[in-house]
Amino acid sequence: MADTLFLIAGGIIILSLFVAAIRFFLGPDPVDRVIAFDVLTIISISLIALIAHEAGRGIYLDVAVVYGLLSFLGVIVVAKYLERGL
Amino acid sequence: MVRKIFVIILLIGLGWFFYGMADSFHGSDSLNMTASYYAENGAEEVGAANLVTAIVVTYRGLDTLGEVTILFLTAAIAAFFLKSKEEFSKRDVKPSSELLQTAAGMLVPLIFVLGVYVFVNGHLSPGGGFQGGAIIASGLVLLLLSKPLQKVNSRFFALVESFSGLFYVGIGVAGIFLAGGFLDNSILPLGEFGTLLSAGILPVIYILVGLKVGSELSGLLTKFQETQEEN
Amino acid sequence: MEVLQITGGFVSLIGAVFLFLGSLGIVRMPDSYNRIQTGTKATTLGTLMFLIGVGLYNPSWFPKLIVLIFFILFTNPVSSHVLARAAYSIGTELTKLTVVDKLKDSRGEDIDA
Amino acid sequence: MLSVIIIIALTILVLAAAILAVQTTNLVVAVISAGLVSLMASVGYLFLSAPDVAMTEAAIGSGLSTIIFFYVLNRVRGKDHG
Amino acid sequence: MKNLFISVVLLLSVWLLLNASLSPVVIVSGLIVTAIIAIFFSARNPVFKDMKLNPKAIIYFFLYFFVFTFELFKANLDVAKRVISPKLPINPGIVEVRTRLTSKIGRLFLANSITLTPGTLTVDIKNDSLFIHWIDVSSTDIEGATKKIVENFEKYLEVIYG
Amino acid sequence: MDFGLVAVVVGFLLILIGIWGILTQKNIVKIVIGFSIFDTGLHAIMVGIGYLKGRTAPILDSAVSPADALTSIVDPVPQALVLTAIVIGLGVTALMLAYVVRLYDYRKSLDISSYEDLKW
Repeated sequence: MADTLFLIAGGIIILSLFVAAIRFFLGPDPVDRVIAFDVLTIISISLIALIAHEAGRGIYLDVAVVYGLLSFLGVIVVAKYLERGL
Repeated sequence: MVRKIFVIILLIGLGWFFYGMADSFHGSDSLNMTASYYAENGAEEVGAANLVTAIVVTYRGLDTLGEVTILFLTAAIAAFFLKSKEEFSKRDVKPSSELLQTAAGMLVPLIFVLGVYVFVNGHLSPGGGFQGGAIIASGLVLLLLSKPLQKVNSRFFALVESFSGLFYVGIGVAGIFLAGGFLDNSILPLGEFGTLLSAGILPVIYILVGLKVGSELSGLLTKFQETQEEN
Repeated sequence: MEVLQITGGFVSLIGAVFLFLGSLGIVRMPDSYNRIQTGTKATTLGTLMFLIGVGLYNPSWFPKLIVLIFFILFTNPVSSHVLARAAYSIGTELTKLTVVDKLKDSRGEDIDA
Repeated sequence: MLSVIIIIALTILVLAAAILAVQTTNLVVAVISAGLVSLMASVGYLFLSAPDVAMTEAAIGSGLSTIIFFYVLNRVRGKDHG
Repeated sequence: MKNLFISVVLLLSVWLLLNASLSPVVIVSGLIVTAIIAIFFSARNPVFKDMKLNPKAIIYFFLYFFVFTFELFKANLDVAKRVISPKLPINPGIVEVRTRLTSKIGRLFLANSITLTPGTLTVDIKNDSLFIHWIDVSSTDIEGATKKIVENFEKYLEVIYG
Repeated sequence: MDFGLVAVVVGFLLILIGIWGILTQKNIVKIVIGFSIFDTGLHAIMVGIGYLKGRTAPILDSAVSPADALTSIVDPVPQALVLTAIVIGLGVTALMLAYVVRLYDYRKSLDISSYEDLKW
């Protein structure tokens, strides 16, 4: 029962990964692509949690913590570059 | 145009070559000889739960020493090439928003704690000196992003870097006299498997590697940041 | 235990649905600011609920998940604020549906004064 | 079953982002796409049971490389590219 | 001193949560690491010095947390409604609101709360004025917008951070 | 489906894309980006070679005991090598970008065809 629910949730996450990637490849401005990049990294955190759950290894969550840091830092670097404040 | 045709022909040739390699690739079912030695004896000999760490720090420890040296040389050469011609003190940058400065003030200590966690637990969980050093350098970058005109004391990085490198080599030489060889980790007792204080001197080596890599990458990044000029 | 696991499955399913709505929002919305809005809100709650669901299934993972949840809850709004500010300062256009733009008015006053 | 779908999705995303990074004329988009290649590859490394490599690729390949690229882009910012 | 104490407590709790254990070795090493980092940073950047530690502030902190969670759920249902409906019912604009909060950390939490609540996003901050992108503008003057967006959180944050 | 084979194929394709970028692009920064994609492809191949079907990460904890490590973990040696390679890759990228900055100072151009001094 619970495994089926996680399977469906995983399918929806993959679908949203593709939908966000559409905006990344389409996006007219760099700003739009940065938003899509941010959303893609945050979806990847969920994906890592799902992989850790499937593999049954809690230590994979360390990678997710590093991801959370990087999604923040990457967006800020690009934003500061765009507004000429680097 | 002729150039692109040549490139396409070259890529098709390389692709054919790669296809042959990928076609003959078949995953094996068991570990090869070296890997099965590490898998069988790594936990007893080194006492580290993370076998990748055991290989990086102990079995192939000399490679890691060389790698840290290469990184040091890279940082030094890049700093030499980026040497600024004059003082760029009159830079005109758009200041950060107040919210980012406050958030950076709260987050930077947290990021440093995360980096220290990653390299102290290198023998138990994924991560280690290189990753922890990179996280600490990212924390420094966040500080620089929130206040771009702030001066960073690069002599402090040089000091930390030299001392950790010195102690790293010192522990390696101490291994020759007190234990089996260069960078042998059984100078200290191995301790109980799977706890924070285990695997002999290995956590100390990884802490030193983390400090060294962190200060090297911080120095490299501040060098890139300092050469921004008004344009 | 069974009840806890099924609850975890449902919570993470709802989280995944919110993630999907967030990514649908960044495709459908007409301008960058509205995209930032939907992108931030829906993905924050979606990730949060997914992580809580995984934590309900494996209760021993909760400490690390709590750090992750608070980190996301704190950093996500800050990064979207910085991005929105950068987008405004390089003159990203607002959509034609926009009703009022007080920030432009105040910037005009600054130049006059 | 789920893992097969995930690995196919990651493969498509990595290759598409790599082609975008090489082909686009806007340097900002190229650097962000190169960062996306590293990021998706590092999720893939978790599937290959290599969490150490995944963490290194995320922290160094995607994080610090992108930061250095943007510092250099800001330094060489001219009129002909954005 | 208060700043140093709060920093050490926060960082130590993060360290313990990351290690997920309470053995003496972990606690001692955590104390050493967090004390060094906190002393290093709190001298030049005292962020927590405006925080209050009386019982009323702690009670209000929990109240604020519940209000915030409720608003977060409301925001997401709002986003879901707007994204799903085929007509895309938006009426966006940037409005100006004023805040009474003076401490920096209080303003940071206010801006974060505004960003995560229904249909609003903090675009810029200048002294006391917050400029907010609102997805469904219902009042364009400063007082009306302030009443609708800010006051719900301000009454809690004022007690916690002053 | 063998994930190791998938990783090897993706790695080869990334190498081809990277070489295409290095050889056809005119902008120096784009050439460096092509090199970094090439690098990622190499790492993917090495990790893919070390993967064994149905096994887990080489970290021994409550999920994997030291006794049955031989039959349940993947090959740790390629992972240790890739760890080194990624860090060196960052160093090489930083060095190339320092040269880019120096070249730009010298001639105020990022186009590779304006540097013809050594061409014969």
